[in-house]
Amino acid sequence: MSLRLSTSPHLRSPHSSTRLMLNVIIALTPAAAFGVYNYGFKALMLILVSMVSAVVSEYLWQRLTNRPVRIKDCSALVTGMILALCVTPEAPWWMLVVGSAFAIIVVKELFGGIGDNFINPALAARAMLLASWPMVMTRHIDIDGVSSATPLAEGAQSQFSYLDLLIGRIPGVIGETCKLAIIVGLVYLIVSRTVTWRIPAFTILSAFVMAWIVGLDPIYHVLSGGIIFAAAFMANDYTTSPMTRGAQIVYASGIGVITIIIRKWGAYPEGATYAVLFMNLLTPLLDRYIPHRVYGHSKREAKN
Amino acid sequence: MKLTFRRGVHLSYANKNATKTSPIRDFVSDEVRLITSMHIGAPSKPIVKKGDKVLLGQVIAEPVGFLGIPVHASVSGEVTDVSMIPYLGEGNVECITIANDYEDKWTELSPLGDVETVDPALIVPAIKNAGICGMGGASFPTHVKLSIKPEQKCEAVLVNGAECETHLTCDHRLMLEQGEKIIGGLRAVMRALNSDKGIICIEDNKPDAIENLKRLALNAQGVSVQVLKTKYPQGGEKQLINAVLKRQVPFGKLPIDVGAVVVNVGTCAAIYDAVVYGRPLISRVTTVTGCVNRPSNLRVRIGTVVEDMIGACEGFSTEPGKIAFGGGMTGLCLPGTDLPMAKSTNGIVVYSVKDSKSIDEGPCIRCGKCVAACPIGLNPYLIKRAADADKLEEAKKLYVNDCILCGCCSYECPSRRWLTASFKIVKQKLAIQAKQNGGKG
Amino acid sequence: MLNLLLFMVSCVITNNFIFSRFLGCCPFLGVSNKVETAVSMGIAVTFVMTLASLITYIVYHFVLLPLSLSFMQTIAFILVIAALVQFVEMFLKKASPSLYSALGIYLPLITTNCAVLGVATLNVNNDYNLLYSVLNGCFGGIGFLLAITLMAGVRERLESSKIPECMKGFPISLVTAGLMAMAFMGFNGLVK
Amino acid sequence: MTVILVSALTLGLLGLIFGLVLSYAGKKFSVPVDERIEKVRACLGGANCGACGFPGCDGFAAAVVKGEAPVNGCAPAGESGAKKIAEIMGVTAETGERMVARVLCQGSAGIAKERYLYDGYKSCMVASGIAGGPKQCRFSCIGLGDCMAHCAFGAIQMKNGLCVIDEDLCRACGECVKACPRGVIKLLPQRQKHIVRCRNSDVAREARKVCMHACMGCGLCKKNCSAEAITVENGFARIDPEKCIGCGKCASVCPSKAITDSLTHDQIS
Amino acid sequence: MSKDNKLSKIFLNGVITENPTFRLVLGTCPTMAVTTSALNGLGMGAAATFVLIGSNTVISLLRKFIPDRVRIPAFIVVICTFVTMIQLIMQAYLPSLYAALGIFIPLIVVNCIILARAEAFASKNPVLDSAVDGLGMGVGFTLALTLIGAVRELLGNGSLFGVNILGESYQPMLLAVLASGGFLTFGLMLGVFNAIMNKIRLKRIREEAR
Repeated sequence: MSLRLSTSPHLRSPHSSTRLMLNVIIALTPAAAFGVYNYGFKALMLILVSMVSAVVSEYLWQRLTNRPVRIKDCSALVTGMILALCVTPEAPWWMLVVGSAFAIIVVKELFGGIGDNFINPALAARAMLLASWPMVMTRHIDIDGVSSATPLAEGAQSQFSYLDLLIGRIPGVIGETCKLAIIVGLVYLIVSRTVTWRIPAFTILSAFVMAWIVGLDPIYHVLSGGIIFAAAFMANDYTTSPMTRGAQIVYASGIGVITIIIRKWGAYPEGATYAVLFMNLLTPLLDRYIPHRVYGHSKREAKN
Repeated sequence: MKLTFRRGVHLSYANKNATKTSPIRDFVSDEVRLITSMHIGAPSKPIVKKGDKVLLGQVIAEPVGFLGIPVHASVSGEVTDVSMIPYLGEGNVECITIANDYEDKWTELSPLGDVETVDPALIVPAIKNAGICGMGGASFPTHVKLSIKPEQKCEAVLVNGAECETHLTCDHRLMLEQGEKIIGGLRAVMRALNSDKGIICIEDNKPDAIENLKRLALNAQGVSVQVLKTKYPQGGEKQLINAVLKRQVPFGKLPIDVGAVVVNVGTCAAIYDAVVYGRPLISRVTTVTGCVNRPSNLRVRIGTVVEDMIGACEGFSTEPGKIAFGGGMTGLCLPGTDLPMAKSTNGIVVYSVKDSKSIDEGPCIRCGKCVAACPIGLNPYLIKRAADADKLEEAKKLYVNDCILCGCCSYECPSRRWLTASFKIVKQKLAIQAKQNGGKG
Repeated sequence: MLNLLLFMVSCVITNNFIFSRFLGCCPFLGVSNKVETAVSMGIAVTFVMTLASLITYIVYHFVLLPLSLSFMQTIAFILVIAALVQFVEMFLKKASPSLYSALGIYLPLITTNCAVLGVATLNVNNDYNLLYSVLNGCFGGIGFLLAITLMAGVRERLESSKIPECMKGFPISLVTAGLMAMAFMGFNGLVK
Repeated sequence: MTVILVSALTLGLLGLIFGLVLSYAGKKFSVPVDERIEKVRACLGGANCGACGFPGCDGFAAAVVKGEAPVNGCAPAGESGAKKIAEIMGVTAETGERMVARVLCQGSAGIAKERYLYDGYKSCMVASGIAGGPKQCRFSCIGLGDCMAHCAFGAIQMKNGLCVIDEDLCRACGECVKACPRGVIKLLPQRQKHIVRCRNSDVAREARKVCMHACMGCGLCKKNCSAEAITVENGFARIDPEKCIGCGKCASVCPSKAITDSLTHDQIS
Repeated sequence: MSKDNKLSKIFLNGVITENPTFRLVLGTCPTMAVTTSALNGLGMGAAATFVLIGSNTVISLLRKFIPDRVRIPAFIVVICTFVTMIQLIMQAYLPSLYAALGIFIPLIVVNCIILARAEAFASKNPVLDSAVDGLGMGVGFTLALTLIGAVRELLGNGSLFGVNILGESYQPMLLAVLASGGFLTFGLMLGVFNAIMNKIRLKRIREEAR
């Protein structure tokens, strides 16, 4: 009877990495489904292409540099899906292949695989695509195919009622239009304890308050553009968001504030992408300098 | 009003149902092996040799050093062997084997009479002579915990009935069946420390035990029952004090410095026996559960061999994969079933082959669940990063010495990484380093 | 007043010295492996750039222009900066050794730093007046400080990641800087 | 013509003023400096480029003198600079014969008997603390790769539970010797052909029980060694590398094949 | 060892074994800023080579007369004169290239390669060796810059030295020409270069040990 011995603890929680990533994919499906319903088969094809090319590029890289192949933990699927949801349905398919390859290989694997990248791969790829092919990425079409300005564009303020914004009867990218679907996904994530509620809540709250301070119509600005999608899926990406409570609050409020600053004074209509990217740079510093209070130590001592 | 401490972990399956309802069964085997290092502190020195006849409760090993406590014969019979045997740790430990003659003849005892009338000054020496140490798994000598400096005032004595570990139900059964002994033992401790408040803390997953003790506490002066929310590691000293008294034990200090003393339920019962009947600690209740045909709570003599105890539960139900002392979160694995149990063994869990295979470690995805789980407020991610890079100084600056090795971070980790084991090694290395630098390190 | 504020913000974030003007990359890549050293380096650079812009402005407008020696501009600036740094270093080493051990040791590193000479030359090319050139120097330095601190925070975290063998050291720092530049790109419309 | 005159004049004037200021400052604020730092500073690139990660050349020179920086840390100085600095610092080049790390144990999965199946945190130090380690022999290599983790040159691999060292890549830095909780790895001269790959000091019957290739301290090798290179102390034999002439008689005569011919033994694939 | 063999060794050392951009990673500021097109890279490389050769020769000529204490300022003055010379020449004859390179021409003065070679090599070796070393380093630098410029131009607007190669269907990836593209391209190429060098070095160690 050769017994097996191991270090403690001998039980583990049911949440495994794969389980968590699958939860995120489930949370993304309502937004994706609405996108496909809205923009037809082309959107579905784009999402599939992006997910497949993400997994293939991760497999190839891990195989070439003979590292343990970890496509089973579906993190590449999540990145591919999020990237597909931030692209307009008119985008050519090769652009998504290049985007997801960039996201997986340059932003994630080059830094050491899952857990070691310092910015959100999907977001970095979206910024890269926006910077490389600005014309293609900003050509938005209406639901019935007429190209028109998004709610955030200049002077498009009065055209859309709040309900339109909520339901998503507005031109825009595949996944970010229907806010209701995103919120349903977010609620699922919080209920299944995959993410903490802190980051999405404070992002939207700080965006709301900042918009009010700066004089924009807060409800309109929170409901339009990518702020809710970013708060739900991009800001609370595990690897790039801070871990301690205080740091998460500062991180999330920073995202909200910077999004509104970029929208008010910046050149890009959509600020959320760059706000999250910028706050990702701050995460290592936030993690280190806003620690939890250690049991039995005074506050001052905890920050030595 | 249900209290609890900050953070910690909700264990998704407590595996307590198998033995929650089975009453305590007595079991005496025909041989006991008493090891001399059953407590924190220097191992005791045996004073018997092969062939001696010993009576039940006779001292067979003298205490050594400040933390030392005596070892008593848990059966009457003949000493068959005094030798070194391999045990759970790295080196071997000294062990006294006694063959049982089933006469159970006590040596002469010195009972002190009723708990309420006994002279408080005699209680702590009686506890020391009875060889009582923490029975919740810490095995810290109780007489040292209770001997407090005159200027220190103990506001409240907390009886730890939390039993937050998985699989274990020995405290639960004890609270149901021997409530008076627990309250008696608590009264003895309160009078020894002349503290006027005694709180029995029980988690809300043991409602019957709460009812029983509330009823018994009515006619005990200054004793009350506090219900706690079920959460792991509520049973930890620091966490219990934080939950009940809302205070934090400063680093490097003892609970008495914040006016509290925490005693395990089993220890209270043992104190009652020692004070009222003058009996030393010779037996304890242990839960034997997992893949055994009849999982049960056995009252066994200290030093009974695991093989006999599993025999008492009618053997393995399936092929065992892993056997561990203690519960699922802090259990220590056994290399074989020929090892004896000790004073602090509150459970023996037999895992099936499927359950015992630990899932292989994935890379850290920085999800922060370990940071959210740590009851001490440490950052396991940063400490593990410093530990992997062998930066002991940095780990020390991240308060790794505060880690109570409860296992919450490893439990919560979705990549199944070994965090607790890595912190245990860092703490050992830091201790060695500190000893080498002559304490100034 | 508003465009002064906008000018300051543009110097720090929009056309940041590292990420959009590529000035001062050598020390940026070399010294940014620990946050403490990076912050000290950043403060030292800010201090010297402000001082350098002030003095080069004076030298340029009151010495070179009247004597129409503007083509001597580069060599004069270099001499001024080298002397200035040398003087500050000696003064610091004597006056406060503690400050010297924290900031002073970086001063020789700054003489050959492209950012300092860069800011002086830019001030001349864009013919800023005194206030603007000093602001350009000071807030350019703060932009450098911000960039190098962020970089140090990220690189400290990269020490524990499993970077492929061939990417260790400079290549991974460059890719990190590239991705950070992308994050800064979001602000490039900030100054209308 | 005047332009050249004027420019030379102003430059000279400027240079003069700054020269004066600097020389005055040089004297007034002079601070003693260790002359070795000056010498090391002289052979560096001098560009204060910061590529070495230290604050400029002075910072690097000070670090080298204090011993915190590698001698070849300055890239612009190249190989020649590194050699010169080495001489200044008195770091002698690798004298004496080439040492290499060797594993004094052959207890791989099939050979050493297993005490239990270890399934916990992959670290030799942890496993050796759990019930005496996964292998019954107390002196054996635990095989969980603490040494591999500390080898900066990738010279160590784990082959079914036993550490194998690739002698080409090994630089004898000694990190693996420090990392092994049981001290199984020793630095031995590469020239030595035959080594006793066991350190089991238990009595012969015990040793034989736990491992097929355990050295029982029987002394047969000692009797057959014509060069008296072998001594048997606390239970196992040791071959003195100076006296050993590499005849191989001891390896052939050893009953439990504890002595191996290192040339064939350690080549990986 | 014959004279020219030694010279060719110094030259090759500058180009391959100690290539300033890929091996020593010096002078990174101009490397990334200027290489938006192959032509610019070539221009910058040529300017730097000219300054390198000039300053190395002059410095090794004067190395006996410059007092050691004032060594660095003297070197800077020599380098600066050559930089000003090249600046004026380019302003006169190649105005378009001068406009493209912009502020980076005067910045050659603080370029780490030139000062490093001057201090480490030119001030200690005879004139001819220093000149050849300057040439080697310059050529190495130019090659590296042109290579990076070519890659970025190919990606950035599908052309090479201005000649359109990838045809109309190719939608240029503007990122390569932007600032972050500079960092990324240089970093990735450095990584590829390191990978190749590591393989060669590993093979050489195996042979040596045999």
